[in-house]
Amino acid sequence: MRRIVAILLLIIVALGISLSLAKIPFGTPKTKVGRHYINEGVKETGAANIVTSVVLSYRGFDTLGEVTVLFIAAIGLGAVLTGATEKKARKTEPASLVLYTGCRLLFPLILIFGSYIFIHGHLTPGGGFQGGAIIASGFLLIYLGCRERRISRKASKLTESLGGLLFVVTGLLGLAFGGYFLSNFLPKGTANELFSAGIIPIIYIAIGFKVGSELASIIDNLIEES
Amino acid sequence: MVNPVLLIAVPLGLAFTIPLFALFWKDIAKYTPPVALGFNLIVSLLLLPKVFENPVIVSISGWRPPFCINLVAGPVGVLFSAIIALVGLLVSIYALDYIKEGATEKYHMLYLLLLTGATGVVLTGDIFNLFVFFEILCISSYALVAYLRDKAGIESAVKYLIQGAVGSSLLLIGIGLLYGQFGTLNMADIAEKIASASPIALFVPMVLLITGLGVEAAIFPLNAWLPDAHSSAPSSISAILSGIAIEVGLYAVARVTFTIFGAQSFLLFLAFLGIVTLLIGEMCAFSQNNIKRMLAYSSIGQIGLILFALAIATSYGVTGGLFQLVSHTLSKALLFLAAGYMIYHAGSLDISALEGMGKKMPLTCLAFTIGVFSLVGLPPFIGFPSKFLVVRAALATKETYFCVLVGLALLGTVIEGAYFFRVVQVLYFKGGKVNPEIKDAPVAALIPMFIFVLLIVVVGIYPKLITDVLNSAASELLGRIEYIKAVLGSIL
Amino acid sequence: MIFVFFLILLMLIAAMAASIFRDLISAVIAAALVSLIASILFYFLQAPDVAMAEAAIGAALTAAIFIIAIRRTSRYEE
Amino acid sequence: MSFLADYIYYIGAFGLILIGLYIILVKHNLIKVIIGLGILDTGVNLFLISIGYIAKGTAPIFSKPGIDSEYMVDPVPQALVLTAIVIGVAVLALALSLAIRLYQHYGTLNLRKIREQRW
Repeated sequence: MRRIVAILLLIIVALGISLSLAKIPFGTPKTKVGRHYINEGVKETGAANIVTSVVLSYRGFDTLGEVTVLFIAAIGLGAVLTGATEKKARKTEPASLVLYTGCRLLFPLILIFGSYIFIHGHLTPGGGFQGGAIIASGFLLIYLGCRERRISRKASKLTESLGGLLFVVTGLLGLAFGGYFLSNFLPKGTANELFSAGIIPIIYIAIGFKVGSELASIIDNLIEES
Repeated sequence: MVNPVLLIAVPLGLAFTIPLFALFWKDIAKYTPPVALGFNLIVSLLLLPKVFENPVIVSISGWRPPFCINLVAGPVGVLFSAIIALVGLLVSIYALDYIKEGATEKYHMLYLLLLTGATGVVLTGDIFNLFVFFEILCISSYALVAYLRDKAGIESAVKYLIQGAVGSSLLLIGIGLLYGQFGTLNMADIAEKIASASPIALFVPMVLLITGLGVEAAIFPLNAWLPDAHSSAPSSISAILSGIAIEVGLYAVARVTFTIFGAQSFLLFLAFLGIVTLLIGEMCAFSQNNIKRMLAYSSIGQIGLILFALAIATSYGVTGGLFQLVSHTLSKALLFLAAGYMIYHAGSLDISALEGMGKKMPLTCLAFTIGVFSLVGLPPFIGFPSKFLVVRAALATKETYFCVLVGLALLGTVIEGAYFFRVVQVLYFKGGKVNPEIKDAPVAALIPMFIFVLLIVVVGIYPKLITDVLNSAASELLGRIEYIKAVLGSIL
Repeated sequence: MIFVFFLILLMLIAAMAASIFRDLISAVIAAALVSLIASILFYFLQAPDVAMAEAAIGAALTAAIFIIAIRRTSRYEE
Repeated sequence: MSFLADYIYYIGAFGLILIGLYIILVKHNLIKVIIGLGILDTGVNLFLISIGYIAKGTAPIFSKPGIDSEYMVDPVPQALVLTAIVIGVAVLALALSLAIRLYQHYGTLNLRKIREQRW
């Protein structure tokens, strides 16, 4: 019964959406805003990666909101799981020596790779979110391979807080010096160089640290069994 | 000049600093929300006289409006942000003493972020940005509903989260369809181009957007989560959810229908939905024994009335709807705050457990009673002029359809009066055996409650105080052309 | 073109498998496969940034937190 | 056949959306429902990206000077999807923590059996 109603509902949704999709043919250029970003983006923001310039400059406010959403999820998860540890402690076998050593060797490499990704966000594909996620997966590796190790809660809170603060303060400095929140008040340099694009790399580094520590603390809160 | 972006940036920044300073001083989390919201209240009140003539448009990161996100601080936005800051400030003072258990530091952070999200929704002029702030609002309310971590709280948070997440996915599909057709995300820009599109292709995105936003606004078939979530959250959060969150959802629905789509033909249907929502809410509330559930169902009823008034779409109607919205916010927040301490002392959510409370907690019960009178719509309180305005607006259309519907709305009000007076009767005229050790609520809770009472009485006696603001807000919501001109013509 | 066709077919089959499997771990793996193929499709659609984000966040981290959560609850769907 | 070739990405995206909605509507196990939410998110993201695609397009990155910008794909949907992915993972993480708590209270994840609250 439930299944039939669900399928009927889905058919209605599918029909409706396909009706309106007929107006949006696949593969044809249709936008004026996106065109403007492609034509003027490099000149206006100094970032070679147009997606980065859209994410951090033209639509930077969305990104601030997005970082906040992740922050909320990390806090909310902590609030929901406070004191949720099971009574019976699971017996955990230590990982084998190969795994242990491998994880410890890989961990710094992963960190370096993640930082590379978010430092070069304005030049190559990638950026704060991707780099942060890679760093968090490094921490996940440590949790799985070297089970007795834990990241320090204090350090992760500190990174989260400082990362977010750096973002907001950069925005407010833009308001003070450039007249608009998040306006690019630093010299833009030449495109395709590491030190270019003004505040964009700074914000991406802040986001990288913040996202990395938030995802790591989400994993930490979920995995906690000691 | 005061920049509206401060209304969002400063509370966000303060919320981010809480974990940092909490390392040195634990209690700072508690005092940050009142400070941030007090700041917001001051900024909104400073902005209010400026926006009467022309809305203040600020762009983020300094490009021209269609190419960047812009904030539109018109009368509607500033009115809403002032209400959010005012109610949030009072409830956060109440929470200083009320929230004792659990991870209190996290509670205060989530609380501040919830209100920041609400402020962002009402100020932004970009449809995707509205989605992002909507998610901030929703996700922090999922977490706060589950804050007490008891059976009921977790269960209702799960229901709320699933329905809310599906709703926001639908919203995102709708935004995608709009972007595919018009190639822009700015609301004014979409509104300008929408005349050139075919109605069939517009209908689907409109339904998707209204469905997605309607989950949070608790319009009839989408409100199954509301009574559970509002009744099992901590009382201070119930006050915010009933007083702020659903109103912000309604604002978004109104903005989408009036400004983006300018949909005239859809309004009759919305008015009908509003009345159905009203009747269902009031009838369910009538049969409740649990006081917080009763208040939650009554919120559904009030939302229906506001939706009906907004859907009349005349200047009178929208003014009446906004007035009713303000009056519901103040009264319902007061009711939940008062009920919080009554439940705390009675030790049970049952209405029958409140017998004889009127003698033991005179001040709290007085505040509760005034809230009830105002919500039902008795004169000298704010509920009277607002309901009066709604009825007058419906009759002024001189259409039988609206006149019949407003008759049904009055029927709903009668039901509302019946169940609320039953509670008042239990409070004062039933002398059950009451625990003699019950004391009145602490001062930190009584002060915000009586500020609410003061506002309700003063505005009720002298409604002229806010009708000017409401009038210009209504003309902003209805004046689609002016909105488009103001946003696209400004190069600030 | 044929390759894209095949990938999308595989993705839809994996999504159906995620709905059918009674063992939740298998269902999570199927869902991760959906994300992974979606990230390849993002790459074909000339969105390398999104492809990276989907691979790192959607496929890897999401699957990991799902598995952690399943370990703390029950593994089989009743 | 050309119809399929033109709309194959849309079909994939809406297939995922419909399967996700189906899982959410029909399944009783909470973790299964959350998996459905994840699939729904992926479908929406794929849909947004395919809106921005241009036939024979290139990625919107000026990695070396002198790249033709005529056929660059639209960067805006990509920025939107980056945001949507992160929001999606935030919702999933919160939902899973609620699932863990729910299991501790009731000993089951079957939503049919968890009915404390009624109308």
